[in-house]
Amino acid sequence: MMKKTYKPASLLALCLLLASCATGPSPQDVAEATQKVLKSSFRDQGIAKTSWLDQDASNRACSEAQGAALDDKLAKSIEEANLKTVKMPSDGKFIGDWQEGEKIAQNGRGMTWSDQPGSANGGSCYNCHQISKAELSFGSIGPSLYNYGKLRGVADPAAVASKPIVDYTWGKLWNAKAYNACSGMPRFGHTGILNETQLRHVMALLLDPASPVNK
Amino acid sequence: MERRHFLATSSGATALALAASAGLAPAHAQTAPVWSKAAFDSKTLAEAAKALGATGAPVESKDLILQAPEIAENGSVVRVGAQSKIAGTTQLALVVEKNPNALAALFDIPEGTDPNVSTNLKMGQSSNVYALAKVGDKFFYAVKEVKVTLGGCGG
Amino acid sequence: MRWNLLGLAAVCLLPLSAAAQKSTAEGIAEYRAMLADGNPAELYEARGEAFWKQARGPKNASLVQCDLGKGPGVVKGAFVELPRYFSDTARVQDLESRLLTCMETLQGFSADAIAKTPFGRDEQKTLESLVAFISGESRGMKFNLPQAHAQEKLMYAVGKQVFYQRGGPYDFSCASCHGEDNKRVRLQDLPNLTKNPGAGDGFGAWPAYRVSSGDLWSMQRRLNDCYRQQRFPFPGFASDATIALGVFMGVNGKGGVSTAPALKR
Amino acid sequence: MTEPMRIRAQAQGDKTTVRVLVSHEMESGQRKDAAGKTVPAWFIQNISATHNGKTVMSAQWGPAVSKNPFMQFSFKGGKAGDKVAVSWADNKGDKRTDEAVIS
Repeated sequence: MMKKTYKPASLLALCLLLASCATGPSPQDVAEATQKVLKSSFRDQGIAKTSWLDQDASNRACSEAQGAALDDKLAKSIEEANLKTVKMPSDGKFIGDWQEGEKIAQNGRGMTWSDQPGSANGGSCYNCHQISKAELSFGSIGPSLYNYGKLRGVADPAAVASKPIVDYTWGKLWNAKAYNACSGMPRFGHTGILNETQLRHVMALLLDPASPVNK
Repeated sequence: MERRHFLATSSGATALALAASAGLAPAHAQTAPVWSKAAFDSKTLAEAAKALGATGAPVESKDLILQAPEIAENGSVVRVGAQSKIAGTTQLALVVEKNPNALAALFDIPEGTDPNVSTNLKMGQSSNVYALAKVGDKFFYAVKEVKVTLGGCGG
Repeated sequence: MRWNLLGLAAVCLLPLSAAAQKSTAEGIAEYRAMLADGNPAELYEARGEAFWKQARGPKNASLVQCDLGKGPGVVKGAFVELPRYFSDTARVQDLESRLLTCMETLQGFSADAIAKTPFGRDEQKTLESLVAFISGESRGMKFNLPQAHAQEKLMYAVGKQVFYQRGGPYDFSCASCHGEDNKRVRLQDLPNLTKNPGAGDGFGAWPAYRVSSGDLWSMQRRLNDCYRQQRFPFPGFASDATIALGVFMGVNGKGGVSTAPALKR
Repeated sequence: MTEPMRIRAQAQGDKTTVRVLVSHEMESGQRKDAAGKTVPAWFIQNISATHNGKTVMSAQWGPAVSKNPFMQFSFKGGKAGDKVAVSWADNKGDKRTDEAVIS
């Protein structure tokens, strides 16, 4: 009889012990160790600098969330801060040459440690998006952009009726985090990946009715 | 002993290639190694066939099977095979139309060996790929388009 | 702000041309299936086995006494339990960093010098053949990384943080590409490395022969190039960040079958 | 320096299937190096195989055959325990022969 009661008690103790082992390192230990590991692991190479590990509020919050949604208030404040960074085109001109835009969309180069400083960057658009129908090799990290302008009823990008969507698209390209705090899309204007001229060409690819995207 | 088969010095190769282009030297390594420069310099299927001794244009045949993917994830390595069901096939060739040199590989099929070979080819861009078979003095072909795609992050 | 919402709604409504994508995906599957037989990684495996047994380095010794975690000289099954904690170095080590240790202690090479050597050159080249051989000896076995030691647990937790760490001019983290199911960059499927089957499939395929570069890449080289394209600074060879990522992926991939050295684009 | 080939020869019925992997750069002659200079072509031109002294395959390759080349073919008459020898020679004069036992 004694034995019977003794056994479950020892099992319970063992479970408690295991549970405490299974909890592992505290969040603080992990945070400290991570910072140490990042510092010791990365170095400058070419144009890629260790300062690139420094995070702004958006990247910090979205890293910490580990893929989960941010709470609404935090998301909104991040979006508002990013929206303030959007610079509309200096000459009020939004639309360039869609053929140049296609080249930029195809080009996945730029800003790696093997790229030369000052070389023009690509937009890497096809890495994540379907865009024109002709290109079969497109990614699916972002939504399809085929018929982007057409689906939004853009018959003439210069028309007043098109202004909201033209403005939004420019803003989205300039700083995607203005509309979605943890968007996976780079902030092409904000971090200087594409310049104004290049952005106009990408705008044309998406919005020009003559672009194959809208055929 | 096999080593003596390979005397492919550039002058020797050129002389043999000239012979091959004149249709005089059937490439058969049992007697001497041949590298048919003229054939490998050809830019089209017709030129390649001519360099291998064809007197007329090769004819498309359903009995010749070209194994190639419709789409290639990378042009550096594309598995291409040729299988001939035509009796008396003595040579199989693989031709990539848009490569700088159209002829990629040429296989002699000795008696007792299946006219069924495959290898990996480089493709610079999307292109028609041909299998070419020599049967007696006739040449047959099969064709398939292989699309070469851009892969990865492109950086 | 109303138009913002409209724009977002429109983005969400974009159709996917399922038919065209399917045939492309099938085409790529066919391409890969055709290449499955005749993986040039075999050439590296054979070379690696020769290197393992050959007396080399300043001490003119082989690596056959190297302890990859299952005791000195045990190669079979070692790969599917790495990275793990090693008491002699008091570190969690992946296959590459462990080989550096053995090449230094047994053969007298400088681990530091090898770590600084560019990929594909000199002793880095030796190392890539070695990882092909060693991983090949565990082909078909299931991943089962130990997580008993406190350091192993810590490295898993650090690896998770590093995986989600956004940075660089593109704001990318590992999770940007490998945090969700069924995503592709261009036509390449991106395994979700946070859970199985993606973690086992993805982690378990490297080292691999890369068709695009015509060379065998270790996991270290794979991670290095991921970080390059992620627009991050340069991760040191066998640095703790890369090892922590290995622990994160490998533990997530528990039970997945190792196919390394596989064949990749 | 040349490296050993990987040769697999398997007999099934009256047919022996041979798969060969060769360690070779197969430099196309089209590629430019970092300094913009064309890397000269360097590729296997001839590859052949014998079984019991009889040639069972003889091929000519151009620079469009992939790096670390693969070749598959099959012939009649081989049996387990027989030897298959494969030889190649490249445009620089390097050459190599390796043997495999049919399984």
